[in-house]
Amino acid sequence: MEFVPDSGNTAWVLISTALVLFMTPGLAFFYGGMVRGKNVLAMLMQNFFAMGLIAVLWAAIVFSLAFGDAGNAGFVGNLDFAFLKDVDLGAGPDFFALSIPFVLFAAYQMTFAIITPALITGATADRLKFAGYAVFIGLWVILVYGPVAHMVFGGGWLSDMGALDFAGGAVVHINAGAAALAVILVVGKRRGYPHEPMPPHNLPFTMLGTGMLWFGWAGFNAGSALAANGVAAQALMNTILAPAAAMLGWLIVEKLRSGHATSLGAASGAVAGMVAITPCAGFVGGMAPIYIGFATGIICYLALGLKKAFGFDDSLDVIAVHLVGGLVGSILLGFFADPTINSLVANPGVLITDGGTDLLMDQIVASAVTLGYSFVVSLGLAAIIEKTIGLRASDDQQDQGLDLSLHAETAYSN
Amino acid sequence: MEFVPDSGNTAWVLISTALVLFMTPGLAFFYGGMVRGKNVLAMLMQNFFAMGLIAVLWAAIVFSLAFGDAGNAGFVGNLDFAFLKDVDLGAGPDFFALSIPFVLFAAYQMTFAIITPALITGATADRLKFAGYAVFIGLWVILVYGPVAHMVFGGGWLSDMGALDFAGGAVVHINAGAAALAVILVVGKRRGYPHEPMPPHNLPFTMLGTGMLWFGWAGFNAGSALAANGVAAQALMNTILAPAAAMLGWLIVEKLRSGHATSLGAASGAVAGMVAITPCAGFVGGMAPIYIGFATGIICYLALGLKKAFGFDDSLDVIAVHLVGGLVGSILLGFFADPTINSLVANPGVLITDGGTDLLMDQIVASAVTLGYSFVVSLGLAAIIEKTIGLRASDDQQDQGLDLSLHAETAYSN
Amino acid sequence: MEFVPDSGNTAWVLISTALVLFMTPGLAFFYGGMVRGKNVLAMLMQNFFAMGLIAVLWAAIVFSLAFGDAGNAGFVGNLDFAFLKDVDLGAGPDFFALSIPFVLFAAYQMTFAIITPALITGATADRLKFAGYAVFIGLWVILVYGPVAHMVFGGGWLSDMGALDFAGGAVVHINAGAAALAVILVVGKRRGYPHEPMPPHNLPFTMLGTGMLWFGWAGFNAGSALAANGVAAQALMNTILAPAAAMLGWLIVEKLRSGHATSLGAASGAVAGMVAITPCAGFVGGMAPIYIGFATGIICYLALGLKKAFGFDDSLDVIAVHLVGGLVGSILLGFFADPTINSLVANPGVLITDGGTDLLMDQIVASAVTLGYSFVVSLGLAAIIEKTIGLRASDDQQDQGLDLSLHAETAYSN
Amino acid sequence: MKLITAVIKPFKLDQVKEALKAAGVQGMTVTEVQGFGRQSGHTEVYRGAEYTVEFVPKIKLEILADDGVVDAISEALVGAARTDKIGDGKIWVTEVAQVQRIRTGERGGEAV
Amino acid sequence: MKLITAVIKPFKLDQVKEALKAAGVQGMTVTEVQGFGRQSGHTEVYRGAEYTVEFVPKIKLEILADDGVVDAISEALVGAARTDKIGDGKIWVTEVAQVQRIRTGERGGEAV
Amino acid sequence: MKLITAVIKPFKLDQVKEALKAAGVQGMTVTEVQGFGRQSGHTEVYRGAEYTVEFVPKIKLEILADDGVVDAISEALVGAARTDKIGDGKIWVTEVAQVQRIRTGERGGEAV
Ligand SMILES: Nc1ncnc2c1ncn2[C@@H]1O[C@H](COP(=O)(O)OP(=O)(O)O)[C@@H](O)[C@H]1O
Ligand SMILES: Nc1ncnc2c1ncn2[C@@H]1O[C@H](COP(=O)(O)OP(=O)(O)O)[C@@H](O)[C@H]1O
Ligand SMILES: Nc1ncnc2c1ncn2[C@@H]1O[C@H](COP(=O)(O)OP(=O)(O)O)[C@@H](O)[C@H]1O
Repeated sequence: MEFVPDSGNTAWVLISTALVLFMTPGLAFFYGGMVRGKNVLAMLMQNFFAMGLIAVLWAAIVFSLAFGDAGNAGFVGNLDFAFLKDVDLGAGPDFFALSIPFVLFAAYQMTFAIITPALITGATADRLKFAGYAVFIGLWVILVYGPVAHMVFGGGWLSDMGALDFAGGAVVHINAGAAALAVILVVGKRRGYPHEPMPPHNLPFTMLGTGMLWFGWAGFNAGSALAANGVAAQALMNTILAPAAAMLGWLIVEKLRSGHATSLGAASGAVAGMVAITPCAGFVGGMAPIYIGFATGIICYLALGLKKAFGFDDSLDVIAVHLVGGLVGSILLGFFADPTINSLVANPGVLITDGGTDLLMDQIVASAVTLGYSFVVSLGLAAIIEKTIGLRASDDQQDQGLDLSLHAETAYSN
Repeated sequence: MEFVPDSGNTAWVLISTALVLFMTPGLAFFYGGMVRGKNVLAMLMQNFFAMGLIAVLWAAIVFSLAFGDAGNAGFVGNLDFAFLKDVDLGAGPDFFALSIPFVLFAAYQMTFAIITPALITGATADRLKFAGYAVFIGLWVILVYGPVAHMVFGGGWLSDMGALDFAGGAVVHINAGAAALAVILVVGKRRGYPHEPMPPHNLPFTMLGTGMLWFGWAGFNAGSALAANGVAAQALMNTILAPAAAMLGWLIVEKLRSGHATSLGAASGAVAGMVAITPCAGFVGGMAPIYIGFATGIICYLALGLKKAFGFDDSLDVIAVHLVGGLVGSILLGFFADPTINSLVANPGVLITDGGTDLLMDQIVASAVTLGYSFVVSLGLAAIIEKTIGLRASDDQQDQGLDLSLHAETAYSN
Repeated sequence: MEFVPDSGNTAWVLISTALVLFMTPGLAFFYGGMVRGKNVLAMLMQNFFAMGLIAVLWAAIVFSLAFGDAGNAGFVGNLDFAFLKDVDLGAGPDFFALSIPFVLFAAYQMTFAIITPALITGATADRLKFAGYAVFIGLWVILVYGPVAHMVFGGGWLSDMGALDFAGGAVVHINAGAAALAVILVVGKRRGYPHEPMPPHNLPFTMLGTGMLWFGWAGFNAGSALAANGVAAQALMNTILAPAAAMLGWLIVEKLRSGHATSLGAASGAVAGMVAITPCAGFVGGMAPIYIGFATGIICYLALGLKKAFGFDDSLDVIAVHLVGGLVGSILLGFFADPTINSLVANPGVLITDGGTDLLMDQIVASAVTLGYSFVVSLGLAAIIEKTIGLRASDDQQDQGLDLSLHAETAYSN
Repeated sequence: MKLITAVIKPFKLDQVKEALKAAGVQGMTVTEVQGFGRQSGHTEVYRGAEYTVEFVPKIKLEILADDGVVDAISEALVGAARTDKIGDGKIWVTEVAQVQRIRTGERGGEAV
Repeated sequence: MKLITAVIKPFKLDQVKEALKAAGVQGMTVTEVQGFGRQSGHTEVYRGAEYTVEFVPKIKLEILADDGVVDAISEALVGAARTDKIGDGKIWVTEVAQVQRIRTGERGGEAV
Repeated sequence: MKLITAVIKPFKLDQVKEALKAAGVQGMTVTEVQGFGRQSGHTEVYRGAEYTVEFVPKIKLEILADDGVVDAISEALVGAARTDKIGDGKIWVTEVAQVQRIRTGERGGEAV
């Protein structure tokens, strides 16, 4: 093997892979703190299980679906890399122009595939059967995640068209958010919702999860440069500034509307900011992340009202935070994308020197396609599973708590 | 842009930035575990909010105050970099001699500015109004942190004079500790202190925070080399050895004085050791970190008695751990600084070959200036805020708990 | 100093050191969640204290015992590096062929020495005197860890013979597991075991610990390449795939045998997979980690039955997870070691092209020697300590809880 | 003056509270408890070891009430707490010699 | 023999305990409870959703006492627990038929 | 109908439960409480500050029982809970006016 990877770039992607892997436990705690104590293990379990199942499926087939036949401007990859064939210590296909080992690229991308279905668990909290959930995310990552990742990250038609997505605003957040919406339409509301109060059982866990997510997001966004260079540096700066500004935006509206600035609000605003900056991270600079973040904080807070307006039960606000946040970021990228930050920006954003609306249009198309594709397939998938092996936990199981009824465990004891 | 950053150094500062960012949640848990359950969210909120507010202020103005006009041997920077103007992917001003993108340097330094005011929250635990706190840290980071960082890190007069501070013994710890002392003089004691027992509500959280802090401190200290080189390596070694020895020192005295070695003692000793090694990390070698750490563990334990002696209520011992720990480290550096470890050591420490007292004198001056400046400005600031919008929570708010009375939340539920 | 370390490799080993350091708090929570609430601080304390004590002993003597006179094909090193003499910013002895500073190598290896005795605490949970524990691990790391590390990592006779151990399947896991077995034979069962139910007091903590361990294990395994290269990349990939597959294996058998897939099962399976892949991480590729992981999940689950069969009280299943997991990994390496992944594989594994049983034999010998040596010395050490200063906590101390009786603290309050 | 004590299923607390308010109850005191009874405990599994847990989480309510309203309150409570499944709990009444409101010192019926 | 039960505000526990000790009480049993009553609950806010929580944390004290000292104890307790703000709680007394110290088997007044 | 209440040491719960089952008890309600009494509290140390904690964790049992079996139950309980060390706790009995099973509406002896 003659390929000698760049040690600095490799070091950065190695640790970024570990960081993104660490986000799934972070998400588990972010969500786990918000559910009731009788369901916390079920929530943690769903997230950790995604690490087990998706990793194996990724090696078997999904990596190949996403990144096989890269650059084909099509809808899905092929099976060339199935079972990790040729996923070795070399540079991989020229398309990726890697300075790191191809096997590392595969590992890094795997961590994205793991967390994406895990994001859905916040919407469906407190009412999913474990077996149905396992089957759902297994099929989903093959039928939805693989193709969407290919279209955007693998040189498929959306990226070929010109849409930009630095680290997964569409692939991860719009995608998971749309799926979440579909699944909750199938499984219905939590037993007792909305009349029974269901306060978070351990908000410090949610804050802990927020800290872990923010930390891991450094690898998620800045790692997506696949190199330890200026773009990565800018992406990291943005990944601090946007969540910070989003936290402020969220807290200000919250204070004005409900009279209090809450810790859950601070956490939620920050996460919304992380979501929104994801597609933009390596493409915008200067004060743009602050504008994007601040707008996101306000918009996502207001989007909380959607679930009341439309009458669905999105337990932990995945729609407001991930779907809306992902859309806000993907579309604002059309305003702020800046070629002086990243030469991959072919069409500068509306507000940038020499900018126009070309990119904005591409962003809207890519967002809509992702949303629509994910929603439709997820809806079908969830409906079939609900009809067959069952996806919604029974009333008795929900009353007793999923931890005991599904997993024969209790979270806390003396 | 012709500047090509060193990918290895950039990788190390990227992850170091993430590590230091992760320290603020770590600190939140370190402190949050020690307060009563009715105030834990207020504590977490203060820390997380610092991430939101300070990041935005840093971009707007504080980075420029600290690092503008670098090397001017003066008191404060200028506004050249305000709103991140010229904070780009290039190498930045020659003064810094960076091998990493300037924007990364700005992001890295930002994480220090975030955690410094957050350190204060331990002293004022259980009795601050959130609004007053927010205003206080916002002004403090501009009026105190910016100038102090400039004087020491930005080529201001203290560094020009010859004082050394590898990663913030003065800028971060003495600075925050002095401010903490000032604020508690203004806000007074917690309601019920000292007659009412106020045991920590969740010591495992405190241990968790300790683990997160130690982990993050690798980036704090070794990252301050701004390169992945021998100095960084030595700094990391020291950042493990000094806290380890400080833990042992603390536990031994604790066992002798109170009959027990406690887990909170282990955690406190370790953190005190992290504090003390901060100014020294890249300047000392061999067994010096163990001597420094061991002395710190003993001295900081004994410094716990200060609050009884002087009758102030430093809720979570910020004075004993950060102010005293920072002073011990800054001054012991005058004994152990070693030019064979780092060529920036112009005047070797007292105990080192060819050593003298020059550096020791500089260290004493820098420590005193930092302490005095921070204390005086903080005192004025806190007093004004207390008189105007209010800084101390009312007795009723303290009785009910800050979580509910200020943030309309409760941390734990079923 | 002319040696210029490779910045990328140095960056990777710097962060890997921090990652492995972070594993000990992770382990503390993994274990701490499983004990009863009255003993959780004692558990956390034992783990954190290992960070304090072992770090100092490492600097004083153990590093030198392990890595002094490297390559001597013998049983133990020498005292050349005692008190960190010559452990400097240079490249160290030629034997190591380092591209990173020698002091960083010493720091990195230190974190392994810290966690190894800490692993034992899971077996002995809820019944160790703190003083006896402290003396035990102090002597153990000198008498057992140092020699075993030398034999395998330091160019001692086991590595000279041809045995492979990428990141410590024998040195860390078999070694700690064998010691755990010895100590529990000396201290006996927990008071009340097995008739009194002792459910985990906080399973979310165990899940948190699992997440921290998995994250840290990236540094443990991939860091052991001591470079940011293809081998590190493959090791990281394997460190995700094997635990994932092990989680699935464990959960499937668990579901079949007890009717439920539990969150503790998911966590346990994942950790077992991390253990088993440790010796193999940089030596196997393709789907091998999945096969190894899956087999480990099943075997370690079945190994839970050992403690009932043999009537010992291994509180948190250190034997089943670390001893058995370490053995499974070390031996399966004899089947899957692949020279196309790593040129250090002189004798390919049984199932690999041109493979044979040479390596397998070496692996069996190395495992047996480690197991036997560790068990025998640990047994003697524990017995002497039990007879002299006492190792087992009294019945009253166990009834009251170790937190209060040994450390004068309670974990939770209001 | 009587003290009505009831042990009910936790997820029934909200409904019971509403029913009691409707029945004129103005105050009560609630405790989390563990019940042991005919309702068979559940099995918990930890690393392959199965524990039978005979104690089930329950909520205990205590309501001070004037003698005259005890029956009405009991009925309201029973009506709301009932699921007809084993483990619904008990309700019992004890005599109270004296009751006082701490804030005002009022005694007897005035105090509740 | 009587059982004095009181529900008080949590932050008053220490003062009450001291007052009771001063009044000669040598033992008591304390439970964390949730109270519902005239004291209006508070509002909690989670992601913009406001919940009214009608249950307020309280502390329940149980004190076994000889008939002769019940009044003195009650008075001491009421004195210490009182803040004159709504929600101070209740104190009530019930008759105890029999009491025994487990350690010694002593009964009646000897047992408390 | 009587209510037997006992405060015991937590680590005795399992043994006591078995003894009560052996004595024919079919149900009970258990609460975690803090006891204050002759058993001296312990010292806790936080950063060099020593607190004396006078409250000790205890378990409270409540058992509704027919008058005829009260003595047998009490004896079984005391026998199992006793360690002969200070702090073993108390057991006391109060009269119950009425008891009902929520699930069936059964009253009196049938209900327990
Ligand atoms: N003899 C008793 N004394 C006190 N509490 C009891 C008694 N029997 C049952 N309980 C309480 O009532 C709860 C329900 O009782 P159980 O026998 O399970 O069902 P049911 O009330 O439907 O017959 C128990 O969990 C326990 O809390
Ligand atoms: N009828 C009742 N039965 C049992 N407990 C009661 C009753 N009324 C009030 N309480 C308890 O007393 C507490 C205080 O009562 P509340 O009506 O709020 O104020 P106050 O005692 O000042 O009138 C309640 O939180 C509840 O715990
Ligand atoms: N007068 C009392 N009223 C209510 N509970 C009491 C009383 N005295 C003791 N207790 C309870 O009994 C427990 C044990 O009492 P203590 O005096 O410590 O020991 P002993 O029962 O062995 O004399 C206490 O912790 C408390 O819960």
